[in-house]
Amino acid sequence: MGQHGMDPSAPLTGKPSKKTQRKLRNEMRTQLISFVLMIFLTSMAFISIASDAIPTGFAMPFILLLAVIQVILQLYVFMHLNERGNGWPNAMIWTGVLVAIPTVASLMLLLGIVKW
Amino acid sequence: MSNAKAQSKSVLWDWLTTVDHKKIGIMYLVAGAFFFALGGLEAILMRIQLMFPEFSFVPAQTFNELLTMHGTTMIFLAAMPLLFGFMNYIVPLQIGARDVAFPFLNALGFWLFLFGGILLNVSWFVGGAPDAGWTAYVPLSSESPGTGVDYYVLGLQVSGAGTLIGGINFLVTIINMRAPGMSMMRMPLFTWSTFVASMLILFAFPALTIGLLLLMLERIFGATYFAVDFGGNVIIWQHLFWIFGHPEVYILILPAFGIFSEILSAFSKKRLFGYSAMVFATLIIGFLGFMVWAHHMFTVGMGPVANSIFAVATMAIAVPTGIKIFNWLLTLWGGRIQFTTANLFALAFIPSFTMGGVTGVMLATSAANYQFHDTYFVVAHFHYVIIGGVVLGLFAGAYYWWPRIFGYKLDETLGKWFFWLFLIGFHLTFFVQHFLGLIGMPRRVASYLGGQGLDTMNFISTIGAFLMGIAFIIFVVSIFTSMKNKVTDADPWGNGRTLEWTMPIPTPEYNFAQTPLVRDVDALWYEKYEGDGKMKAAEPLGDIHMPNGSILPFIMSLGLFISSFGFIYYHEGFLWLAILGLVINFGAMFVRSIKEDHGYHIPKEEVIKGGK
Amino acid sequence: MKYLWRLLPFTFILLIVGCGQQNLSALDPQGPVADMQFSLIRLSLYIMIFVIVVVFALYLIVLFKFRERPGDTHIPKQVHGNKALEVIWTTIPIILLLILAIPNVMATFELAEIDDSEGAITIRAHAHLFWWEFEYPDHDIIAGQEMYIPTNTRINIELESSDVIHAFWVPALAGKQDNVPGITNTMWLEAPNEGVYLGKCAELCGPAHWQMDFKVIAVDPDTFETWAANMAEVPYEEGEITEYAVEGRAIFEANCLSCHAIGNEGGNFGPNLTNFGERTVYAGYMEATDENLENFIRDPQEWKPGNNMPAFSDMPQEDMDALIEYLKSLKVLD
Amino acid sequence: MADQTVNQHTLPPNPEKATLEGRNKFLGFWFFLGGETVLFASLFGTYLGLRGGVVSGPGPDDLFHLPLVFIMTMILLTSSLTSVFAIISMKRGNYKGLLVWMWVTVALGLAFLGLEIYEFYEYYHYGLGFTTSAFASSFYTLVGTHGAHVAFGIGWIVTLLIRYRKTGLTLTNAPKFYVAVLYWHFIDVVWVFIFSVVYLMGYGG
Repeated sequence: MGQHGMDPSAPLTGKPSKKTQRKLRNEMRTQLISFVLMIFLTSMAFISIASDAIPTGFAMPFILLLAVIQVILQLYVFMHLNERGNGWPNAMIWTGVLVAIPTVASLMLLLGIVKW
Repeated sequence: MSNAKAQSKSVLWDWLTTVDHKKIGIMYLVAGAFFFALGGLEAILMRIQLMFPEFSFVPAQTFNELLTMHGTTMIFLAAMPLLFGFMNYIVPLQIGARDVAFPFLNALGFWLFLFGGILLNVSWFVGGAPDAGWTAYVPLSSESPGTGVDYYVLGLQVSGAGTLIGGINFLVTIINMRAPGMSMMRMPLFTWSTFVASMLILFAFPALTIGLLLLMLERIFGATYFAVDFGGNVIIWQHLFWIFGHPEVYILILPAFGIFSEILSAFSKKRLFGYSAMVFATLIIGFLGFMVWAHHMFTVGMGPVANSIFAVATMAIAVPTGIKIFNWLLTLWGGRIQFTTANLFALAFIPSFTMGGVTGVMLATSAANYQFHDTYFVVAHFHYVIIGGVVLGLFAGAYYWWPRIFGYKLDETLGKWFFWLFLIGFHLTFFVQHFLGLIGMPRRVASYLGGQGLDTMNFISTIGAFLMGIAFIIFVVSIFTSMKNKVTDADPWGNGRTLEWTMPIPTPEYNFAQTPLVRDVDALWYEKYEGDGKMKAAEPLGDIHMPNGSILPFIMSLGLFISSFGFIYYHEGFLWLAILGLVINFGAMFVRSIKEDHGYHIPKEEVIKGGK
Repeated sequence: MKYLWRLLPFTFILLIVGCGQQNLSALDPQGPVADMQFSLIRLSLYIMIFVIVVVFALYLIVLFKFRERPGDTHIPKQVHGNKALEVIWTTIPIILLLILAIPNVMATFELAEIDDSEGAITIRAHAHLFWWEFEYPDHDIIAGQEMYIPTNTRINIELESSDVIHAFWVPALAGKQDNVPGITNTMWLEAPNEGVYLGKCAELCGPAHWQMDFKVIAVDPDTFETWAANMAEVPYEEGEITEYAVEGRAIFEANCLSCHAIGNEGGNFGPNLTNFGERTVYAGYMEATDENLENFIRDPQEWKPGNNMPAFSDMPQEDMDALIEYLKSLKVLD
Repeated sequence: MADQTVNQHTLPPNPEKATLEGRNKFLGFWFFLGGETVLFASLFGTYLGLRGGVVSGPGPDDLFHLPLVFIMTMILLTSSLTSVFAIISMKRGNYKGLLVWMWVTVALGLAFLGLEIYEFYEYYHYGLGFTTSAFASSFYTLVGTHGAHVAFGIGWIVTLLIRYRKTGLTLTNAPKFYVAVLYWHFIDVVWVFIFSVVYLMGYGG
């Protein structure tokens, strides 16, 4: 199984390559931007409810949309789902979402109180 | 780094600490067979009670406990573990791997299942087994007196955690551990169906986990999700249960489909017809399996739109299933069919399962379902699917892989007796139950009145159950009487097509001395007819890295087992026991986490010696 | 020969209609709802028999034609598959399913329709451990265990439960719907012919689940009106029944009335007994004999485990006899 | 090459995926998160189905104190960012940075957990016991399960930090830290939905 003759508990030394360093610098910037964006979106959602300025009928789908955007930022920026070679994690998370949607919908709606 | 191979240990300690997928597979098979016999005994007791109208062989309460335990045992403790046994043993061999991705977790999964199963059955001896059906509908289950349902909740929670771990393990193994050349579209069908079934486990079991958690909190800690007077709703449980429960059916049947694909192909000496269509159909069935659960709830009053949607979605499953049936028939077409016992079971599956499948479409017809629902028609349907599909698959797989796993062939003469008695018994038991349901017999009844036209068919059904019981005894006897039929040839059937038939028998603990190079679907068959009959090696001979055994999986499971008793007897002041058990569990987890364990190596010289 | 094949499904149906009791079997429908369901069952059965015939025919050909003969070492051609065949056996099932799905969706909606038009009667079927209460809001009466309905009248049924989930099933008249605590479900049925139709609880509800039978009794509309009017009041005044029964009535009032109502008088924790004398089974499943009745009153748990009636094991024999005499005198229809 | 041991390795670009074991862990953990998605969906569904069942107990708009929850959200979001910094440090070969940022993450997690306990304590004293109503039970179960995840995550990360405080970055511990951080992000993802669906929507409608 791979690394025979290598001690996996030996410390890793040295600096990353120039290319990796450049990549990491860019990544740092992206992460910070998306963090600011997340803070902004959360605040928007908060304000739209707390200030009573926006009618409820609009606020509900609005904050849900903001939540979805945030989650995508988390998954794709913080958790690196956008990177190459992450096909399987992507497949699994989205299958999870695909199962989650009817689960939530049926538990909300199909409880026998309202007949659909 | 420790390269010293663990010294000779006692046999018991070896099995308690093993992380070898083959030994774990065997333990799954043994434990699963035990629970299968137990569930079968429960079924026979129920059939005796129903042999005559108003018979009083067992009291109604005991009957309800029997029916609950029969269903729960057969699904969670027999069918699934037996399939897990084959998956564990065979899948790494089929993909050319030396082990699974997480050997430690593999052992943990097994011990969790076993302790969960034992926990569930302890209930018989301490005040009564669960009595609310394997579906445990609230409020019958949430208000059921005694501790029976508490055992159900915690037993399934513990064993369910084991199943989830097993599922993730198979997924990663199949994705990351395939031998060079073994692309996804070259994987044997059994591996494919294991993969899809594992996905279903991954996404279905969390719903059960939550359902059981809610039921536990409701029963033991007074939560009010299902208490109508406190604003609760009883349909929530049914959704959670069936969001898990329906995919569960496919978790059982898909691996069985995989087994049939292997066996029908091997014993007709033909490549599986329409390989990619079969893979695609498996995926579609897996997907649709998640979108149809509410067809179990047509009568709870969701409304006509919901019922219609779920009815049509359910019917759609018949299409990929039909594709599979026809592909199997066309695999046989033009072949040279050998009637070994393994193949007899596989051949008997086709008509039996078709009959179970068509009643499935009938049940999906929502408006007619109002007549079928919760009657013996349903009982007949799912036994046709589960026995005609899963159980026949398990027996077929047992006969097929027995020489690989245990080093000897099961006796073919006894095997044929077993097959015919079992098949006849099966159809005798369940065919008449379709009509029993239609003429007015609800399911889960502890008895029935005479003079309503139900007597004769119930009697016939019980006779069939006896036949199945006798057949199973013959099988058990043949396991012991066949031990002299030793085999050493790597490919004892002579028809082997896939990689599990390429290493010597008994299988070396490292499986493959050299990782094989795969050049086509049915890798071995390809080498037999296009190459020199031997697998090409993808790596030079060298030392082989192996994981160390560990007792921690056993201790972690034991911790949860102990903890469960603390929860069940929470109101008798046993909270400390629950905490103690969790401390044991988390303590073992902690030890595992801080103790680095890099395994050991089997030196090249020993590998060469083992190959001889 | 071809002709015979076409007859097969019909003989099959005849065969299965042959079994089962007329007032119980779903295969011998006695009203429009069960009719609709039976026709769907037949339609699905025909389609499925067609599928089975095709599969079995192929299967038998394969089994006989392609078995390995002794000494045959020939290796068959390794066929990969066939696109055209795959398309065929994908398309044909889809068409077959559509033939079934469309009428099914129509029937599903028709069965869910609530039609309150003139003449329809609403009955609230309330399930308990382990007995049935039938409330007639239009007539302001409550009946236990037996649901009287007028013939040729649309009966809208509202299903409720006071404890666990039960299911209301009268196979010969209509398929089941569940009685779910906290939820009201609706269904409807109609009986063109007078008769007694057997009903059963179809959802596991406890140890006595199998004994939770009831009856739907269809009578002509005039008789129904008489029945409903008489059910509203205590049927016999003193002087109309034997002295012995009057004695029994006192015992009933002392012991039973708090749970079992007569007319609109008394509690509703147990079945209403106004027309008890007309019952042909006791406790939902026992033959109507004095001995059974006495046994049940003395030890209800023995005969219907898990039910909520207290035992009257110590009741003196003469009181018991008088009580039974009174109960049997409770009639509303003659 | 029988048994010669290399005692140092040069830093690969993705140390968490440099070994097969690491790749297995990475993939297995993502799958686990896929399952967790359904787990939380079941709890969300249950909560949404039962949130109207307040009977005589207090309901969402009597209880929820949005500014507090907003602060909690900010804390958890920030902890997500600090754990990202930890991983970037790891990839730069800066082990000390990894440890420091992970400790910061733990501290923020503890602050979140403390506020959540305070919040539950307040609700309890306002009359919302676990068994008060179906709304109460489902609310405490959903938010409490998330809280339990946070607590478990803190325990996990602290164990790693103590165990590996002196070893330096290795091929064994890199995947462990990486996976723990994935878990931490997922907890944040779930919280975003709890904040929106439970608190904001509970307050607004």
